[in-house]
Amino acid sequence: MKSMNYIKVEFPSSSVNESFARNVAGCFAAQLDPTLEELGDIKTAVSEAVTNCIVHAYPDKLGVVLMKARILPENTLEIVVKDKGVGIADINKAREPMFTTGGDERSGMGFTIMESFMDKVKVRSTAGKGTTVTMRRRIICRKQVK
Amino acid sequence: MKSMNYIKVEFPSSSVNESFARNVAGCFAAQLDPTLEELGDIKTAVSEAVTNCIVHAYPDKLGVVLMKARILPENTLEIVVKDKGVGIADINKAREPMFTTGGDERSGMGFTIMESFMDKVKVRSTAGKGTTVTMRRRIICRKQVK
Amino acid sequence: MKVFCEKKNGRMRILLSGELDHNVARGVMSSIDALIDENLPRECILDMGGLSFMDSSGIAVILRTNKHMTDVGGRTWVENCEGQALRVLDAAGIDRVVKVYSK
Amino acid sequence: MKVFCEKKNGRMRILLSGELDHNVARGVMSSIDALIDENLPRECILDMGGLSFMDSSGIAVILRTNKHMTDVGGRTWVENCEGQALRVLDAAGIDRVVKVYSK
Ligand SMILES: Nc1ncnc2c1ncn2[C@@H]1O[C@H](COP(=O)(O)OP(=O)(O)O)[C@@H](O)[C@H]1O
Ligand SMILES: Nc1ncnc2c1ncn2[C@@H]1O[C@H](COP(=O)(O)OP(=O)(O)O)[C@@H](O)[C@H]1O
Repeated sequence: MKSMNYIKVEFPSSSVNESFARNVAGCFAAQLDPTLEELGDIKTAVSEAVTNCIVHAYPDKLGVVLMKARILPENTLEIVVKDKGVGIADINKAREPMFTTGGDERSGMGFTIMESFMDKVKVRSTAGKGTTVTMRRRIICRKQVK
Repeated sequence: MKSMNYIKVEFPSSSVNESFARNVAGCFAAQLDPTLEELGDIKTAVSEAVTNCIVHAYPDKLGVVLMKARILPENTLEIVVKDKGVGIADINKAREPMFTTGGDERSGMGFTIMESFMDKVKVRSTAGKGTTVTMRRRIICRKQVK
Repeated sequence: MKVFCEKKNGRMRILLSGELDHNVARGVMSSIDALIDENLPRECILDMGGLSFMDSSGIAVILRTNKHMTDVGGRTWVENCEGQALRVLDAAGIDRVVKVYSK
Repeated sequence: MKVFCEKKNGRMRILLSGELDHNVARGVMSSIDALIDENLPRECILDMGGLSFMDSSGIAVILRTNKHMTDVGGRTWVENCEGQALRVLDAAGIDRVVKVYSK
């Protein structure tokens, strides 16, 4: 039996790492043989989650962002994005479309996009302690023509 | 002043992660605006170092591989590849061209290639405890036409 | 990320190319703000045909451009959006605020 | 990683395309071994024009193919190697054992 693969990635909350993080997620997802559309969906969701750490979790300083990914049964990818930043006081409110504390530089659509691009999005947060976003997406198994 | 960027990446020693690891190193190196040739050199050196963990450090089991990378002054990239595997008894011998304990599936040219593609390669190892390979490469600053 | 601009008869076409994320969004916004203030166009088209990636930061760019154009008495819409960027706009339902024409 | 084969008058051309690393090297080696045993060619050309990446695992593939061809009384060389893969062969000095013709 093939043992299930995983990665753990740590990086500081600088904006330049937004593209790094989504590309790493894409490189890891590649082993599930996703379509370009599936790959795009995963990179988009990761970009949203990581940008939230950079913009909201650590507003005035650099903090540490942890991204974990693993392969679950049934060709499912799980991605966890975790910070030790300010946390979210009201998660239900935060997940509402258009809700943002980021002013007019943010749209408030981050969680909405994560939800519509992934099969499952779980948010856990403690004010002052940090936030963990766990996302899952099943990749359709295609017949391999090789 | 821009603070110096870094990443830490952990993954199991399965062969499928060879391409993952070199692509992650490539994604991280991208911020130094390397040429395609420089990028190829970095990915090659990482491929060699990570393959050594997979083939030699953990010959009969899956172990953990840790890859760290950071940006040093003067546009220099440092990459550290670390395992907690069997270790190397005689490092000087191991670094000789054509020396391999891997049979005819390996060429014994891994360290030679790391050395010729990177500016600096340092190997530290303790038999039974593991091996750490530290590599540095300065990326030539090009005039940015943007 | 690159921002180009074509002007013709009070219509301004802003061509965005590359990856539009939070890291570059502020720069894109201020480029667009400057172009609007300079040219005071009646119509501003955000041409997204050259984007290889866009996340919700692109939505903020669209909304802000729309607001700025409304302030100067003009109109904004999005053209040539496709693939991943179009899926982001669809998921956000931006069409209710700013018209989106795909390729 | 793909391995194709063209045969003509005792000459066999093996076309390698994709990324040649340790993960795929064993499969490539056994494909080539099988092709040599089946066709017993006088000349075996490893055509590396289609490789987008190669590390020292590719050197092991070349050396092993060369040994196998010597065993069956034939010759081996490398053709169309370029870019990153060529730099790997140059760094290893493989030319002293197997001739390398670049693009
Ligand atoms: N990692 C986080 N840490 C702290 N607050 C967060 C985090 N992620 C999201 N939030 C809060 O939730 C709100 C909504 O997030 P989101 O839907 O992604 O939209 P946006 O990022 O555009 O504001 C944010 O404005 C912020 O207040
Ligand atoms: N991470 C490692 N752990 C244990 N042994 C190693 C490690 N890296 C290299 N070695 C030893 O050094 C030798 C030479 O390595 P290298 O030059 O990379 O060539 P190759 O991988 O083709 O054998 C290996 O055959 C192995 O015995």
